[in-house]
Amino acid sequence: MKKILNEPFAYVDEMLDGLCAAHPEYYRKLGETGRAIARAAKPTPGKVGIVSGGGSGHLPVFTGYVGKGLLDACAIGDVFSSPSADQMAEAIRAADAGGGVLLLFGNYGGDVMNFEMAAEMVDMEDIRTATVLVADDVASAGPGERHRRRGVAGLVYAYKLAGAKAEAMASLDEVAAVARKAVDSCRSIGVALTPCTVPAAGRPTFEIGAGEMEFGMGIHGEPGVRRGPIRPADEIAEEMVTVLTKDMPLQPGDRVSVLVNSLGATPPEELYIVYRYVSRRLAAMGVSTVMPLVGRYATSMEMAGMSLTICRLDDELEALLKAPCDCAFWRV
Amino acid sequence: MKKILNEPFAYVDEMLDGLCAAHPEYYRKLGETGRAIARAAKPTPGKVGIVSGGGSGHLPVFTGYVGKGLLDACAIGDVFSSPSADQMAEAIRAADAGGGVLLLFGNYGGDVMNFEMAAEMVDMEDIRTATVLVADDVASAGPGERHRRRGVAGLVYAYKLAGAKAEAMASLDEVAAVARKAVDSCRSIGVALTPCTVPAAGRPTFEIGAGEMEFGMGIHGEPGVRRGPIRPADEIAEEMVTVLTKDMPLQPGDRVSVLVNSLGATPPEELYIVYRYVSRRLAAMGVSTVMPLVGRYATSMEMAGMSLTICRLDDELEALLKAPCDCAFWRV
Amino acid sequence: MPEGLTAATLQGGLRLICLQMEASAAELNELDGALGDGDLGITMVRGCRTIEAEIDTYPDDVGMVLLKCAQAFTRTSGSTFGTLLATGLMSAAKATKGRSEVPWRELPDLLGQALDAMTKRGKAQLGDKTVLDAVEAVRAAASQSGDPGAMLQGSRAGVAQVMDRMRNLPARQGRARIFGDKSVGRDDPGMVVLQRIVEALSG
Amino acid sequence: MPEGLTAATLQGGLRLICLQMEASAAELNELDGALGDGDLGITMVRGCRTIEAEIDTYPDDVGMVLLKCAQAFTRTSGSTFGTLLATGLMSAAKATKGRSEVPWRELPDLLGQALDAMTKRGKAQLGDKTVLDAVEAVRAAASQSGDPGAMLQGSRAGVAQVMDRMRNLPARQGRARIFGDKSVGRDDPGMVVLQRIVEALSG
Ligand SMILES: Nc1ncnc2c1ncn2[C@@H]1O[C@H](COP(=O)(O)OP(=O)(O)O)[C@@H](O)[C@H]1O
Ligand SMILES: Nc1ncnc2c1ncn2[C@@H]1O[C@H](COP(=O)(O)OP(=O)(O)O)[C@@H](O)[C@H]1O
Ligand SMILES: [Mg+2]
Ligand SMILES: [Mg+2]
Ligand SMILES: [Mg+2]
Ligand SMILES: [Mg+2]
Repeated sequence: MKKILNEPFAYVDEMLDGLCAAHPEYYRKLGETGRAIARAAKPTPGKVGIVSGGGSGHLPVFTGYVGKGLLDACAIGDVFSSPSADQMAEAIRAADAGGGVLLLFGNYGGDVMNFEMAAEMVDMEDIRTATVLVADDVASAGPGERHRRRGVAGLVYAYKLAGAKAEAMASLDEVAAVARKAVDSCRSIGVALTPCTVPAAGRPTFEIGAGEMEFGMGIHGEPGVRRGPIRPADEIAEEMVTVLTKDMPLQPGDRVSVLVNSLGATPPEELYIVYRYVSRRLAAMGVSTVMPLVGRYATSMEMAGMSLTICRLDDELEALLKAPCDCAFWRV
Repeated sequence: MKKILNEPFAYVDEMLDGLCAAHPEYYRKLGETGRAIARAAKPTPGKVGIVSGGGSGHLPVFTGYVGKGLLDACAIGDVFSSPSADQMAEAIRAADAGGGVLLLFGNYGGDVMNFEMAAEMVDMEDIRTATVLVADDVASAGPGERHRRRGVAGLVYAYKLAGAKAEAMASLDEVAAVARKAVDSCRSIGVALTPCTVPAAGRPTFEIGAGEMEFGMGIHGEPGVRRGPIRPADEIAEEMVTVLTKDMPLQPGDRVSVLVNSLGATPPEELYIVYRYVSRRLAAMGVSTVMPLVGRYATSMEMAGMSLTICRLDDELEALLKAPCDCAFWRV
Repeated sequence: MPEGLTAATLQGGLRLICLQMEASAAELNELDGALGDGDLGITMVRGCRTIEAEIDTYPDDVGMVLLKCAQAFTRTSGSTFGTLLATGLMSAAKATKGRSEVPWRELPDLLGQALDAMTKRGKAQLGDKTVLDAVEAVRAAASQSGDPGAMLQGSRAGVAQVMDRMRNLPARQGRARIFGDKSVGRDDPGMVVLQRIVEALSG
Repeated sequence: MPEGLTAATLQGGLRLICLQMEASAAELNELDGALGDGDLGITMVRGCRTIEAEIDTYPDDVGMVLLKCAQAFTRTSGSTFGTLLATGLMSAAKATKGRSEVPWRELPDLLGQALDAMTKRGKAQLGDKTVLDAVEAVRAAASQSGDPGAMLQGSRAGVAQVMDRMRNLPARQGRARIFGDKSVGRDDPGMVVLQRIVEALSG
């Protein structure tokens, strides 16, 4: 994997410098650590803040989604490493406008620990927080252990839906309830074709044969459910839909949004080929697709592969999904 | 290069099926060939139409940019191959709303020939056309032979600026004049780190060593100006700015927009590292940067590498750049 | 035997060419694959199949038949060769529109006009090692005689000659130009198409 | 010699630990690199350097010194080990806040509370082959005697023992779990940190 960078250890800080320089209308770097980013605009008094965070290397996740109708602030770690509890606390303080702050992030050990610690820190400063973990990757644990699943592209729906709810001046409990509903309604599964390289490590996250793919692999190279020869797009899509709808059965008449997401190198052309199959397949099940998302929404730098997320909608979630949002990477 | 696809020969048609299925609010497939895409909305009577086209494999270029404030219709060829003159003529007919049609596309032999032929075809049907070629790649010919240069990411500015002018109900001559001014104001240079694979060919477009990059290489693998070891991001950025501003000198007080564009696999993290340097470098020259674009605007599937485009602005171009536009890949 | 090219003769020739292109497709793809995108055989087969599918409905008008042939290529191909071929055919179609027979002696002029149109379209020159050089060889041979058999014999020799002469030059046009010196020692694929067409017609 | 742990004794110990971590950084990075992201040495060095930079300004309050140490890690690291260490230190800080001396016999309880906090934070269990098992070994050794020297001797032996016992088990927590069987036969890097700390303190 070839990269355009300077000093590997400066990767994240230089990236954030560039991000904030390119989009000062969206992003504001917070003083102390330089690893917390808030919306450029001051928070609306009383609005519930939404904070996320995690390791770098997943743009637009996490930082990119700071913006109206989405996140209020974000803590950013090194590539694939949790930010520190202090950085999270700083993001939480920036997001607090008196209405409390929802901590909404992916279910990874380090992030969970640090957000817990950060919540304790700001609790002493009388900032109320609620925590919702995104755990949508069906490959990472069985249906009986959903709380152990990793968070992947489902983050995008969680941000969007909770973000829209917060923008409507709902209370912390209400925003957290929508976030929980979003998490309960999302299922994701990925397929990896090539690894990526963490700049500071300088070697690929895993090895895989030239003609192979790994079904269910995690975005940091966590082992998946099966490795085998690369199969045709339609077969991959079919297996993905089957796995997701087995975990979350859909009935005729159901409405869903789907996210066909590239892990990085896989181009949109291929995503559209997959979307074509998925949308027909869902239609054949009597399920209608609303506001599909196709593109690079949650990535692992230059990793090749894609993921499919199905988000089941009810009237409330559909309205929240279609509500406006605005960041440098996504506008509705 | 690993790909998620079905039959390689179905790549483009399946991609277009998916694109139109995912975004029916933006894209409408025209009947006869299935290789011409128009805006979903009927054209405004009297508005000048803008048509582009070229080979597939460059999303969002070309088809993705069909949308309000951008293109009206597009003809799409096989991967890296010109569409046929008939397909172009079909796109031109769809874009015509009585005000004439601007043919705005990159300077590649096949596309030029076929658009010429298409223009002759629709001329017999009394559709007035004007042609502006985008030729922004400084690596592809010297300053004395600008008309021989290839068109690369500068297409994006040409679409945006001419598209905004057309939306303001300007005449064909006026829209063509803005397009020409856009082309005259844009310079691009790219660096390639890895090749990509044309699905039907099944082999990489070129070979390159594990630690090498090629400065000035074209988006289809056309030879560049120099091959050598991969250098730090800042040095690459420095050389790019130097080459571009040598070709189009900038004065203190000048305003530009810049596009830091990924060729596909190169992630936005790296683009922001480069943007960080470019924006500082221009600021040090007394040049101010307006509405920078950082992302995947003109790609070559899974190719790794990036390009830098500088677009010099005057009051008119700046206003047109900031005018609204809306397609599935870009909204202003 | 008629004094010139009739729509019927033309259709007979087209059938022979179509057969030949099916047979030569793999060879042409391979030649073009070495120096380009490998679609030259596909381009020819797609155009020819469209012609074959419609040929029975072609009118008794040389110009209209040529126009239909041109359209068979503009509809099915955006590749350089298809577009140039269509350009040449279109030029000849305009000059012969409404005529059911075209005297053989007009052939060199028709070819010359087609060559001009193709040159204008492709912005290449004679000597650039493209199909243009082969077309010029056919035109030159055709101007040596008023008899179609002799024209074809001369064309065969003329095309072979110009190919020999150019083989060791580098390509200067199209995708092959990118390969630069790799093209030295190789025949230009577009010239090979013309060679196969002449061969097919001369039986 | 005082009857317990004073802020001054603690500072002396911290200086020894900081020195040791500089010396062990490469070893720790390498151990963590084989089964994780290779940042364990970096985590320790960053935290320790922050401590060293501030240590002269630390107040005469055991709890406050421990809190400062905890903050040195929450500020500089988001890695598991840094966060767990901070969690343990924070727990001890709360229990000793405002005191300039803490009797040695309270140490086992403080370590037990720290262990509880770390267990709750990391959701791992004793026996999972993590730093927790080493902390437990230190706690057990400290409860065998009221004398700091004997405590350290016991800890050295106890940590070595538990490491021997766990070496051939697979990792069950953190990134190392992903490597599964590759972790069999290898010491847990987090336990090695505790081993180096005990060694540094026992001189
Ligand atoms: N500019 C040009 N003018 C005339 N002939 C050309 C030109 N470029 C290419 N050719 C001819 O076309 C042939 C290649 O045709 P084709 O495979 O259709 O090109 P491509 O697939 O690259 O568009 C070449 O062998 C050459 O004879
Ligand atoms: N859940 C856990 N509970 C307790 N200790 C853990 C846990 N996960 C990892 N550890 C310890 O942390 C060490 C790794 O720390 P560190 O390198 O900071 O992790 P990472 O970089 O993966 O976040 C392991 O060797 C182990 O001792
Ligand atoms: Mg070709
Ligand atoms: Mg071609
Ligand atoms: Mg580590
Ligand atoms: Mg770490």
